[in-house]
Amino acid sequence: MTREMITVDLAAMSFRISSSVLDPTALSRALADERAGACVTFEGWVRNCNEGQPVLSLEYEAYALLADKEGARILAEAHAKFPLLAAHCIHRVGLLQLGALAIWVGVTAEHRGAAFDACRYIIDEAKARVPIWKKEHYTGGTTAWINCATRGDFAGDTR
Amino acid sequence: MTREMITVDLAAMSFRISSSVLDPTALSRALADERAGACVTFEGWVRNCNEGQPVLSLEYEAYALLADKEGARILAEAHAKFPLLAAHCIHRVGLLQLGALAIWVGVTAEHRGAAFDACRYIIDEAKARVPIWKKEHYTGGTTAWINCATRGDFAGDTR
Amino acid sequence: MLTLHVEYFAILREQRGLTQETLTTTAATPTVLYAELRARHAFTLPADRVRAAVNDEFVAATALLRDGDRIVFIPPVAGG
Amino acid sequence: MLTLHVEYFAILREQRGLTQETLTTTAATPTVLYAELRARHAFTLPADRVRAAVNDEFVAATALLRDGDRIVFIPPVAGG
Repeated sequence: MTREMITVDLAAMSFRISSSVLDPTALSRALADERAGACVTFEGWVRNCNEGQPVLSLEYEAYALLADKEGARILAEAHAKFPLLAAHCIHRVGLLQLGALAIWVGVTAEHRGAAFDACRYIIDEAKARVPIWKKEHYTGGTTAWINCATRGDFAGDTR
Repeated sequence: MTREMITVDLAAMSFRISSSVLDPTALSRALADERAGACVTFEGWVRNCNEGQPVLSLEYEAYALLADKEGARILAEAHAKFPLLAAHCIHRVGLLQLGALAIWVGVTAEHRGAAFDACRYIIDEAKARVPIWKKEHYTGGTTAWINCATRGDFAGDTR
Repeated sequence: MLTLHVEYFAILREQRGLTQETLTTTAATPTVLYAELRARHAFTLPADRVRAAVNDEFVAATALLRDGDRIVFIPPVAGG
Repeated sequence: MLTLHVEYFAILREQRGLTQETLTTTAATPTVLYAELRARHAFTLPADRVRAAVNDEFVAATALLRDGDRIVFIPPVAGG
């Protein structure tokens, strides 16, 4: 596959799954680079509400071996598409409370256009492709695996 | 002017000029909001090179009274254009060394699209409109006010 | 007959009630195997919403399975 | 004759050698005043690259100046 053939500086990119709290200050510090003029970060936080339902907490579960591979591919694609200096992404798993940091993406580049575009690319692709799943716990005591509803769930049909 | 008529929650936006070091951790912490699912930040760093010239340090100078007004207008425009929860921007002035944080923009929103678009809007407009000037000091001892070169400068004509 | 190792994550793990199992099957592709498992365990997700990975790489739904393969059915992802 | 307060920033401050001055002039608009000051102090920036602010608001280059106004000529900005 062509995406396997991209060559980039591996020190300048890392994708990780973490079961402990993410520290954005430490993660940003690792991006420091005197060649960089722009640093764009994306943080995904646990919201208190999803599609009108009050959320109490979240669980993230990952298929870690494949998530690591697919995450690394996404970062390599970003390096190939945009003139970057570094791009890192780290995703929490486990039980997260409201306000917790679920995913952190940090990108540095000489210029801001590439940093913005790459950061957006990485989070969009990660959400679409990396095998990580989210289960929401609602204040009413119910739960749901996000994106996994079927028509049957809504109609009370458990087929 | 229509842009004066935008009404937004003033607590959710601030533009500031600072003559002391910026602390991105403290700035991010002020954005915490359980309604927010996305936080996008932009940091502008002092690069060691600009258009091929090795840079030693930078000086930023602001026309503070008008910069504050124009910065506040840009943030109000961002709130009017995008569904945001908060948008803050702070710009350093004074002498900055390589790697120093020159400008920080932080935006929160329920969803990432608005947060990315607004963060990009704010930095683009701030660079184009806010009366702040940058003087680069090069390793060779020369200096230049960025964007203020005239044909005469390059031709050795000081007219 | 093939001997296959199946791992379950997320909604499939909960509906199956376990994280992995080893089974023997005549199913030659992920599609056929998923249909077999869905019928047996009442998985709610239809086949067209599930991807497959074999030995930790994504594969086509019609890829040929080999004896000893480790297969994961991947529900719709929702990271970030 | 108008009495005006002029403030200088950045490259204009350096080329003028001071941060502000009060002067009397027959110039009725920012454009005319800038031309006058540019000729007197050898400012390198041509008029079309300089904006004007009066009493801390941007104004058109052809706005009418009033006695006592505080005027700032704004070189091309370069924040961020």
